[in-house]
Amino acid sequence: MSDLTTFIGRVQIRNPLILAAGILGSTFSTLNRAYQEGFGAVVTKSVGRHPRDGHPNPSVVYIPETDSILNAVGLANPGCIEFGKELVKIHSDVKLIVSIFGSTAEDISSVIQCIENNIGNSKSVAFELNLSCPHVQKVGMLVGTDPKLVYDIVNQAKSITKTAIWIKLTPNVKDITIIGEAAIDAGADALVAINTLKAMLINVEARKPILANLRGGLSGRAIKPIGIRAIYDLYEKFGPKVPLIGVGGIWTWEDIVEYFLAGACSVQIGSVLSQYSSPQFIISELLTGLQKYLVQEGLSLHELRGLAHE
Amino acid sequence: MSDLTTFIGRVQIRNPLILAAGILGSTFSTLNRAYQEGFGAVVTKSVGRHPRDGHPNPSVVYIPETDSILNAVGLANPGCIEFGKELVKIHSDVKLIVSIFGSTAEDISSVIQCIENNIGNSKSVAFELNLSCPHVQKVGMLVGTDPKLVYDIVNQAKSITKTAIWIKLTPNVKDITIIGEAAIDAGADALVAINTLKAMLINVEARKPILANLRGGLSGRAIKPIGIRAIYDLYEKFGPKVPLIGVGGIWTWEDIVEYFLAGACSVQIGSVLSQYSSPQFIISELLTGLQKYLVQEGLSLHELRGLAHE
Amino acid sequence: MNDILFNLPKCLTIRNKESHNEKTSTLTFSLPFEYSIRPGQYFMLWVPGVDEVPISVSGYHGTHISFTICDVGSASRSLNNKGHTELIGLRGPFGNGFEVEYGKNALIVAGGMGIAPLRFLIQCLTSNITSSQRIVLIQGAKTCNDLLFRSEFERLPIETNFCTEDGSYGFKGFASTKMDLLLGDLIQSDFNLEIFACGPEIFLKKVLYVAQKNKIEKNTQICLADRHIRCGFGICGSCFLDDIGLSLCRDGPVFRGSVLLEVTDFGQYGRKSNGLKYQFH
Amino acid sequence: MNDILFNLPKCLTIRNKESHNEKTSTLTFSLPFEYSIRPGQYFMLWVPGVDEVPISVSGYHGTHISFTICDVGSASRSLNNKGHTELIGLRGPFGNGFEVEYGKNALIVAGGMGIAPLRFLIQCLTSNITSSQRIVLIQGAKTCNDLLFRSEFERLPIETNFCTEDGSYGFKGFASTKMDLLLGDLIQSDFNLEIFACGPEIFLKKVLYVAQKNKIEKNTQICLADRHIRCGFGICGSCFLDDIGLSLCRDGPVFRGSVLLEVTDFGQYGRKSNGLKYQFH
Ligand SMILES: Cc1cc2nc3c(=O)[nH]c(=O)nc-3n(C[C@H](O)[C@H](O)[C@H](O)COP(=O)(O)OP(=O)(O)OC[C@H]3O[C@@H](n4cnc5c(N)ncnc54)[C@H](O)[C@@H]3O)c2cc1C
Ligand SMILES: Cc1cc2nc3c(=O)[nH]c(=O)nc-3n(C[C@H](O)[C@H](O)[C@H](O)COP(=O)(O)OP(=O)(O)OC[C@H]3O[C@@H](n4cnc5c(N)ncnc54)[C@H](O)[C@@H]3O)c2cc1C
Ligand SMILES: Cc1cc2nc3c(=O)[nH]c(=O)nc-3n(C[C@H](O)[C@H](O)[C@H](O)COP(=O)(O)O)c2cc1C
Ligand SMILES: Cc1cc2nc3c(=O)[nH]c(=O)nc-3n(C[C@H](O)[C@H](O)[C@H](O)COP(=O)(O)O)c2cc1C
Ligand code: FES
Ligand code: FES
Repeated sequence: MSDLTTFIGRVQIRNPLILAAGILGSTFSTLNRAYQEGFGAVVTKSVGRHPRDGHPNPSVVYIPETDSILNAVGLANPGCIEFGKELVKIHSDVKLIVSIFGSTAEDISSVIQCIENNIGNSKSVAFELNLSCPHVQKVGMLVGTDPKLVYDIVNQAKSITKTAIWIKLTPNVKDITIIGEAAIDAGADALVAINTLKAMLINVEARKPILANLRGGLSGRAIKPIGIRAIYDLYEKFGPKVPLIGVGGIWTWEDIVEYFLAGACSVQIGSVLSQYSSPQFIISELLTGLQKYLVQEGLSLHELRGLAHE
Repeated sequence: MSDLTTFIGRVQIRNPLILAAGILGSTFSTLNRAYQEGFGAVVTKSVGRHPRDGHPNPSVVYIPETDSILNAVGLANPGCIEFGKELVKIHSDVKLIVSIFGSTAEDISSVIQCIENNIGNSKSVAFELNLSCPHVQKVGMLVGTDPKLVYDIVNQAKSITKTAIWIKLTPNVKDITIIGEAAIDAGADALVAINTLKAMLINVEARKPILANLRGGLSGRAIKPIGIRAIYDLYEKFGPKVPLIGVGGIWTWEDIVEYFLAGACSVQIGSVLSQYSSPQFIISELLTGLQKYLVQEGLSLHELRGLAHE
Repeated sequence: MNDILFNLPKCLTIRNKESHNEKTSTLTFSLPFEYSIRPGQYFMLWVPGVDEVPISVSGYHGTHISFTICDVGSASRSLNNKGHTELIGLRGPFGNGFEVEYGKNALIVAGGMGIAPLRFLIQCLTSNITSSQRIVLIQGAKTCNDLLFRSEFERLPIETNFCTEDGSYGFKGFASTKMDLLLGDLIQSDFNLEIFACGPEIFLKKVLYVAQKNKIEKNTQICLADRHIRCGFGICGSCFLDDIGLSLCRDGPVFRGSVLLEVTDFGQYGRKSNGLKYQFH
Repeated sequence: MNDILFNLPKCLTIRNKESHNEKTSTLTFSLPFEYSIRPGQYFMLWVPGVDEVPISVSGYHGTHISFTICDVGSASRSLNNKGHTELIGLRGPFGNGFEVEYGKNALIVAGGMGIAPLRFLIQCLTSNITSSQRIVLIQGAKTCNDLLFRSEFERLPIETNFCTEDGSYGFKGFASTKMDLLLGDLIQSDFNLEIFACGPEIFLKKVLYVAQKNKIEKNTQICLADRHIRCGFGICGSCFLDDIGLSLCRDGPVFRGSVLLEVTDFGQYGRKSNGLKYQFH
């Protein structure tokens, strides 16, 4: 058996599979359950300063042809004060990453402070700044495509907390490494790529966009080759010193290996959960496959990282 | 039977299905055959000033899980002089669009001139400027993400030819309408969206990127929701006055209707041809479905355009 | 995701529409082909331009599928106001549905709109009923006018017990109170019983209490409806029940009473679309 | 795309390697399971870091698949130099393959490396041979040393005719010349004949000429190999034949002689990887 313990900078987790932001993670119960069923760590639904109802339905639909999901949940969240109370109920052994969105450096810092005031500054192992949601105006992607703003956000966040700061990047840019660089220059502890791609579907009978928000983000199997390239590009630019977390379309253990070979040191899992009645099934499938591969190749997980660059 | 005659600005074609650039279209024989088998018009493989061998193999692979294709052909072409000779042999009734790439306004204009010198200025109905190839350095996408450069290219192209100028846009940008706007401001006659998405796949056994060029472009079913959104965004910005040609992941007649509802007035067909032993089968399937839908809805193709915006 | 007929909304026109009272009607659609759909499952019904909401299947036969909808807000109102030519999008079926053992005696307890999925269950049970089998229905509603499908049920080979809050028909009081009165007797007469219940969560809490008192919570199947549904397939997290973290949309909407005893929020707290907890009343 | 085993390259190690001469060897791999593969079909063989090239299946039995490769450049050389632990990617099978009618008499004409797919064809034909059936092979090569699989063929129930350009073995001259000499007789003796041929296009042009002279071009199946292959599934356009626009990779590589008569480039022009035409010589 290969040891699957994973380091993302200083953050140590028991295996490299992390529950992606916005998947299940709206409540303490689901985060507890997901961790209990085997994830190495769990990311919460993105939380902002104030409550947001999110977009009306349809807000999440499954595209069977390509095993993909189109969503425009619209960053629904109860605001950081209420969400802080929720997070208090998370078991102390859960490796928790709190996902945060906002439109300015102040905004985001105030959410970090609010959460830390509620849960203390040792409960979460990292804050993941979602600068990449493609379907909410003014927050999310618009923020994450401006290197100067990203620098300021990360810089200020780093100055107010000792907790690791991860930056979630959008693929909806010409060159993802430019934003990554701004984040790293400002002291980000890890980069997470990718968030969903700007997308839309139209119902031909009703002649209307399916999502109530009209536009949404594409995740799932369709986007894996885009995520792999993002991680490859980032690793090529930064080398092994910057922790990279691969996310997008992971469906099988081979996909995880692909992300590691591209340069990831950990991965996040989202849409594939739609295929299983319970996270434990997919987690054990993925970890078993990964273990077998590592043993067969005689490599540790750590050694796997970035090998496609050789 | 609904009349499928389609206008893209001044360009009239017998039906809205256009063979996409780089699919089959490297030789006069394939372009003749594709038109003969039913396409409304055919776009050539992109041609540049000088011969290019393209990238070594693997350069085109099929991804069965999502009915998609990853390619890095690398703009292989014999150069505009030789390609001009090729195009002379195209039957005079074929509605021909010549796809052109280059890195500067001069470059692209010289290719247009070279082609027109060879084939005369009435043989092709349009030039499609490929400013969007995601896997060739210095030409393609890098060009197509700079609004100023796009403006100059289109401006100069318009000044040297009376033939329509179509601009093929890349989805690998924050906001596709910015590039579209530059093109339209400079006088472009139509916008074509989308080209492929930046992508990569890695073989887990060999631990190497599959494409010889490492990086490539993703087409096929996976990218349809991204293409639909691009057309929707462009139509929202420009309204019906700018002809829009939808391309990306069209697999069924419903996909065509979706593109029309989003705002396209014509579509291009690429990767789906991998599913059929001969273009005629997919063309007749698509046209039959489209006809049936139009009759049932009591709409003309023209009336369908942009209806999802109402 | 394997047994879902429409993953993306499929738009259909209303084939038939029956009004039950000012606020409630049953819409029937014709599916493109026969499909396996279980009572307790629901569809997401999309009114383009308005909203998409979860609605239980209240009847299914051949290719005809029915939904019974009570007007409580924008989507339900516009569903009920749709004409025969307008399109409604269907996505589903979602959820687990009831576990039905044919031939077993059944006690069906409905509160208000909770009758909708139970009506489909009753259709299934009575279409396979045996001579020795007892099917007992306790249906409660505010007024006589709200006792949906009453005359239909009265024609069926089942034992009906109607209750109204205002006493305008049958027993005056809640269906759960009537259940409390009947259950002891039913169990004593060697009633090998499966209980099926649906209604507002506060009401279902009472039903579960009665079942538990009679030590029959394991044979009690309760269909919930008071959580916000977005995806329908268990991924977005908006419908989960505390503490154990079960999704209403996919793990449910039907749960065994014994499971619900561990659901701390059951009958007490719901969550708004933004995830905020609120107390039922 | 339905009958393709590996759409993306599947990397395998060489199970067995047999050298035929300084430049040619046969590599055998073990597929994960049995699959339907026809003679004339080919795979794309990928040497990571080098190139990926089309290579015909030269043998297939159970799960063991063989390729016979002549070193003409970087990819073929490195394929032949690979050891047993190194990985080679397989993508395929691609192409149409020969139409095989078992029981019918066959004349097989191979020029040089053209023997590779024909060897698999011979394996298939002889494994089902009937007592009255004649299988005649005319194999040509530069020298005796280049007559691949000669001793294997000599052990089979087929009539062999070897030809070398330098006369170092068998008939001195081209296989097409030998074919010209034999074909008249074969047809006269009421030979209900199917001709299968593979080799350099210039050579195949001669084969077709001989077949046409004997009015048997419709029963002549010719396997081509002189076009640049990228995708293998008929989409990229790099392998098409003028004028009718047939893809070698998918419509072919096997064509009836009657079809090739309409291919204006056949035996005359190929295309480089950039699409430029060049003349064969
Ligand atoms: C599994 C399930 C089955 C249901 N079956 C039926 C049925 O058969 N017949 C019936 O009349 N009703 C049923 N409901 C309830 C029905 O979904 C709501 O009444 C409906 O969503 C109201 O929407 P609205 O736009 O009309 O009201 P709104 O004005 O939008 O909201 C009124 C209330 O309806 C509820 N609601 C709104 N949107 C949703 C949503 N997306 N998910 C869950 N609740 C929501 C909330 O409690 C909200 O406060 C069911 C609910 C669930 C979860
Ligand atoms: C359908 C088909 C079946 C074939 N079967 C066999 C076989 O069984 N055994 C065998 O030894 N050879 C076979 N070939 C030929 C073989 O593909 C070439 O010899 C090989 O590609 C040479 O590659 P290289 O890198 O070694 O040489 P390079 O130095 O790259 O090129 C040498 C020559 O090989 C040809 N070539 C190179 N790349 C390709 C390509 N992608 N597609 C087509 N031709 C190419 C060109 O003519 C080129 O000029 C087949 C070709 C085709 C099209
Ligand atoms: C329903 C849904 C909700 C999501 N919500 C968030 C979110 O709140 N914050 C965020 O950073 N990403 C969010 N994402 C994006 C995912 O975290 C992830 O980046 C994306 O889905 C790609 O991974 P996948 O293909 O494995 O799903 C959401 C995705 C989905 C499908
Ligand atoms: C093998 C291949 C080669 C391509 N070559 C070109 C090209 O030369 N010029 C161009 O503008 N687009 C090229 N494209 C992109 C297509 O024209 C089209 O934009 C894209 O494939 C999306 O459409 P589809 O999903 O229908 O294939 C190529 C695509 C493929 C798959
Ligand atoms: S509605 Fe999305 S998880 Fe239940
Ligand atoms: S190799 Fe691509 S079309 Fe034949």
